[in-house]
Amino acid sequence: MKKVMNDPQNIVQEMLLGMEASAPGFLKKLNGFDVIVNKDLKEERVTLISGGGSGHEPAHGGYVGKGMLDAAVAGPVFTSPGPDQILEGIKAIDKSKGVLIIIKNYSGDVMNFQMAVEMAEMEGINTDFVIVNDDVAVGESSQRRGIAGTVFVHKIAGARAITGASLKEVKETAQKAINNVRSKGIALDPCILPHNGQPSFQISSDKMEIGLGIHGEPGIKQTEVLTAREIAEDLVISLKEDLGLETGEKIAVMVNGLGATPLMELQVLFNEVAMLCQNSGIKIIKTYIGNYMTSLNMAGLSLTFLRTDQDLADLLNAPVCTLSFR
Amino acid sequence: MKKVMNDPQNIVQEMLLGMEASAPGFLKKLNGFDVIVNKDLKEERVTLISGGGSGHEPAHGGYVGKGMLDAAVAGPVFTSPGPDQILEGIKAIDKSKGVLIIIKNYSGDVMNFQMAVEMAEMEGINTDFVIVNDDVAVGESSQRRGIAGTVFVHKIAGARAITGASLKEVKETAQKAINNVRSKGIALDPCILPHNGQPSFQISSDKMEIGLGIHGEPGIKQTEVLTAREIAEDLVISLKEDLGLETGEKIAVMVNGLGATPLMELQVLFNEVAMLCQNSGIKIIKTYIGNYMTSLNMAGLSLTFLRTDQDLADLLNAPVCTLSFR
Amino acid sequence: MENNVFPKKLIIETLRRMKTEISKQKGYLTELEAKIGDSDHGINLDRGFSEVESELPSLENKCIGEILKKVGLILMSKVGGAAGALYGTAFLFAGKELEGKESLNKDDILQAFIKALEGIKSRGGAVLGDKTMIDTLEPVVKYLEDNSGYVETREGWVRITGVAWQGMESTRDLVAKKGRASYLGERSRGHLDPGAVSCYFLIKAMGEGKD
Amino acid sequence: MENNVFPKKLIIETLRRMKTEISKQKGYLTELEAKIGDSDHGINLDRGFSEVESELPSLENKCIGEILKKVGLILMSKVGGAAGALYGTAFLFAGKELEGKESLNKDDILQAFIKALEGIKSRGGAVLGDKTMIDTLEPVVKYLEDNSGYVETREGWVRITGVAWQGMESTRDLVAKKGRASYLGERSRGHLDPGAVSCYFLIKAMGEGKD
Ligand SMILES: Nc1ncnc2c1ncn2[C@@H]1O[C@H](COP(=O)(O)OP(=O)(O)O)[C@@H](O)[C@H]1O
Ligand SMILES: Nc1ncnc2c1ncn2[C@@H]1O[C@H](COP(=O)(O)OP(=O)(O)O)[C@@H](O)[C@H]1O
Ligand SMILES: [Mg+2]
Ligand SMILES: [Mg+2]
Ligand SMILES: [Mg+2]
Ligand SMILES: [Mg+2]
Repeated sequence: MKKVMNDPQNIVQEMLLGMEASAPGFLKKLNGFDVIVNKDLKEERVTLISGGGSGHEPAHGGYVGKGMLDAAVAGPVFTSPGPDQILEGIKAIDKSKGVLIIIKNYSGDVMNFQMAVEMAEMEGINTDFVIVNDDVAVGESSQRRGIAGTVFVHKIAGARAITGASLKEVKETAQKAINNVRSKGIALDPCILPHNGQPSFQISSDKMEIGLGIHGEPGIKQTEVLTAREIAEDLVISLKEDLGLETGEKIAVMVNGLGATPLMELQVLFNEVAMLCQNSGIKIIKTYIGNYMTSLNMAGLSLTFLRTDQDLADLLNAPVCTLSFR
Repeated sequence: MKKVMNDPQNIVQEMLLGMEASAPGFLKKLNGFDVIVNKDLKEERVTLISGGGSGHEPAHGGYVGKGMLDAAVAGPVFTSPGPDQILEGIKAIDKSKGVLIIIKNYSGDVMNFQMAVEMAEMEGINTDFVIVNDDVAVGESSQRRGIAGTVFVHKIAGARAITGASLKEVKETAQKAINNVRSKGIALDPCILPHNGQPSFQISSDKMEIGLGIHGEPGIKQTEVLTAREIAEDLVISLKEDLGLETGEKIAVMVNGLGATPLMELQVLFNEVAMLCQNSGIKIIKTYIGNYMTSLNMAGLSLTFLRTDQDLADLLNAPVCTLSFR
Repeated sequence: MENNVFPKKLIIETLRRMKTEISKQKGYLTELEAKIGDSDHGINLDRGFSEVESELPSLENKCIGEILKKVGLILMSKVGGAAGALYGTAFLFAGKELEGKESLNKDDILQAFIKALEGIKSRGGAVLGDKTMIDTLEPVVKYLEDNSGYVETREGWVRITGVAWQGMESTRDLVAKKGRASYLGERSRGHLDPGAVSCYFLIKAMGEGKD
Repeated sequence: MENNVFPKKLIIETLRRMKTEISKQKGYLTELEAKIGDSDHGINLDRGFSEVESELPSLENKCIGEILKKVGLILMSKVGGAAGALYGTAFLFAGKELEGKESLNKDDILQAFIKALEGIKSRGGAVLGDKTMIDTLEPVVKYLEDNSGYVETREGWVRITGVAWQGMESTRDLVAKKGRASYLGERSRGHLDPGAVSCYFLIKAMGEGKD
């Protein structure tokens, strides 16, 4: 096991302290809690919180800032934070206009965030939540995981929230983004967990996984290593079908690296995606290529399509000031 | 070997096409050449070009855009482009106010870029160049490599160029940045080359390399795997000494991932760096944490310090519009 | 002490044994979950039970109900993930049932088990056969409903542990319907569910205190 | 043809043999460079010489000087890196020396070698003993200055190749002073320099055409 770290027990805390120190102008770590908040939160408005297990950096702390999230709660690596941590985050950003909680669809996250919601309600804080389930690799949609598409939901809901919209409106906007976003991933190699130095799954050197999650778990099927072109075809077809995308429609695209994938490979993949979209008359209005929702040092990527109307496009393009999204 | 790619022969071209497609608003690939240029280059001013072997993404194409580079030339993986490619880039951005060429200090880069300069001069283009040699791991300074600190030089020279300064002034500014920037890196694991699928060097699972370059080459010495704290101490001491940094001085810091290092680890390292700087009374005015100058999928990082006066700080903070720096 | 009464001291010892057992099985649980999940189950539980252990001294003068509720909150907070929410809820529910008690009898224990199962089911929405910790716990609860006296003897616990073991083993051939393993669909078949396994170890650790 | 005249056809054949040899040694060169550099030397040269080979048909009606200059430009453009600049310059310089020639004699060959070495030294600034391709080439040039007639016989080329081999071998114990390996300092000792090795293979390929 090789990692740049001190004691693995403290890795999340030290990461958050490093994050805070790197952006003293606008980020603050809550004392005693693994929560990063937007420190100059002055306006009385609906505020947004998200989070989950760590290991997905820059998610979620990298998305805290004006125009996006107001707080991010960081659990241990790949492990949802407990409700006490989440509650503390909610309390820290509550401006009595309501707090929207953006949850990725994993049993652990959903249970812990919902417990926090219950606790917040008991403390008289007005909250509501949405659950992101963009991963088309998993069949049934109630079971679908939340993966990289979640970042678009953060951005769009965040852009709505600073317009002073009501909790109901911000939630509706977030849900609209969720309804229009789909993702699917592939992995070439597992990640290495800091706590035990073991690969998260076993895979031979000539195989890859299709339809994996972002927690180092294997995918839904294994194949030979495909070419960039074949991968792009598989992913684009899945996303297009699931979204029911038609000629003339507009989308934003994210090619998301899982942590150890050279940007070169992400750009090669995007080149294929762009050609496929052009061939089927789908217009890409904005492109994001990079590490947005990672899985430690997993080798692989995911592709996300967000179908955009003018409203979603404007929200996506609205100004934002965070460490890792713009 | 597992890479998201088609034929390794075409990987650089496909990457550049993907890059162009991802930013149709402001990037263009020169037809028939592996050169990315800022496509709306209207002002008559000094223009900037850099480049080198590929595999360092987002360097260098990610730094093309308003306020930074005007062109980036991409050689094959880890291989300097030939002078013909570089010349084409120079010609594409020449606005007859002079072209400044920013070269990283590697025999291959220096030779090829200098040949291009000679050819450009023969075609009547007014050019000059600077050589970045920020890597303190290598003893003698004329031999020192150019690594992540180069990105600061791009930014600062680019910010000067758009003020309409003369070629001489832009060069002086770039040289000032070079004189004040130092870097040093460590690696935990080698990268895998797309052309042969082999690791770039061998290292056992309990060792790390100190003072490595960005071409997958090994470092100047091997040690046990150190903790983040120990690594930070080694790097900070080297940079401070070499820069002769004193209490009260101000610096910009870059913690640069080499491609396969989780952001989490970069932030943990920065946390240590920030504490060490605080303890010695050095003020960090700006922090960059992420993958800026990579080595394909090498695991490791480099630390860069840029000593800043008001002038350099202003240039660093000046607006910029590129894919990968802001 | 009488054989049919479980004083607080024994409960606290049981919690300590749970921690010891989980620490011992941490690596095994991680390995198991590498096959069908995210490999953190053992690490998470170990973190949580270690915290429980270090908090125990400060809890000793509380009633059993309070102790278990506090254990539930610690697990929720420190284990995190699905297991933290679920085991946390289980202890919380059990604790609520045992409010004010300084010792337990077999009926108390049965009721606590029933509530714990209820908590897990209501929190996670899974049912028997979904390849979760429920597949270990529910058969045990059913068994205790008919044989609550077994908690009073060492031999009884051997039987109870055997039922837990069978429940755990039953998950091997199931396709997961809840939790992370459910994403694997058919690929989840052929592997034990880590939560079902940890639940077996916890029940085993309970029984080992009976002499 | 006379034994002491080298017609253009033979030069072109030699270039083809160089390409074949480099392709064959690509993996070996990569392995060598993995120890002290960035593992691309073999790949780079192979890319360059493959392009040379595919351009050869279009060059056949040019003079030897033009052919070698064009080869130099192709290597510069397609090999890239240090070796592209250096071998490119070497061929360019040699070509300039052979302007207008349709066949070469031993003096032409000697002069071409001298110029090639000059090109490499002026472009890269390295000297003998810096652990570079110069350590192979310079002894060969020195040797030819005294024995230029050796280029006319098969046995002569065996000797020349032997000198190249010794030069190449001399790099094993050197500490690199130029190029990428120089960053390794003392750690570069004990390994052959890949450029010195490729230079040996190119010279070997030249000699193998002589019958
Ligand atoms: N909805 C659920 N109901 C009951 N048990 C569940 C549920 N979801 C997950 N589990 C149990 O939790 C275990 C995984 O726990 P753990 O690895 O700690 O959480 P995570 O899935 O967040 O990584 C599974 O093996 C399973 O037994
Ligand atoms: N300044 C120089 N003078 C002479 N030869 C050099 C010089 N720099 C490098 N070389 C030669 O080039 C070889 C490396 O070539 P190559 O791997 O293609 O280039 P790069 O270093 O750009 O990766 C070295 O082994 C050495 O023989
Ligand atoms: Mg987990
Ligand atoms: Mg190279
Ligand atoms: Mg788990
Ligand atoms: Mg090389």
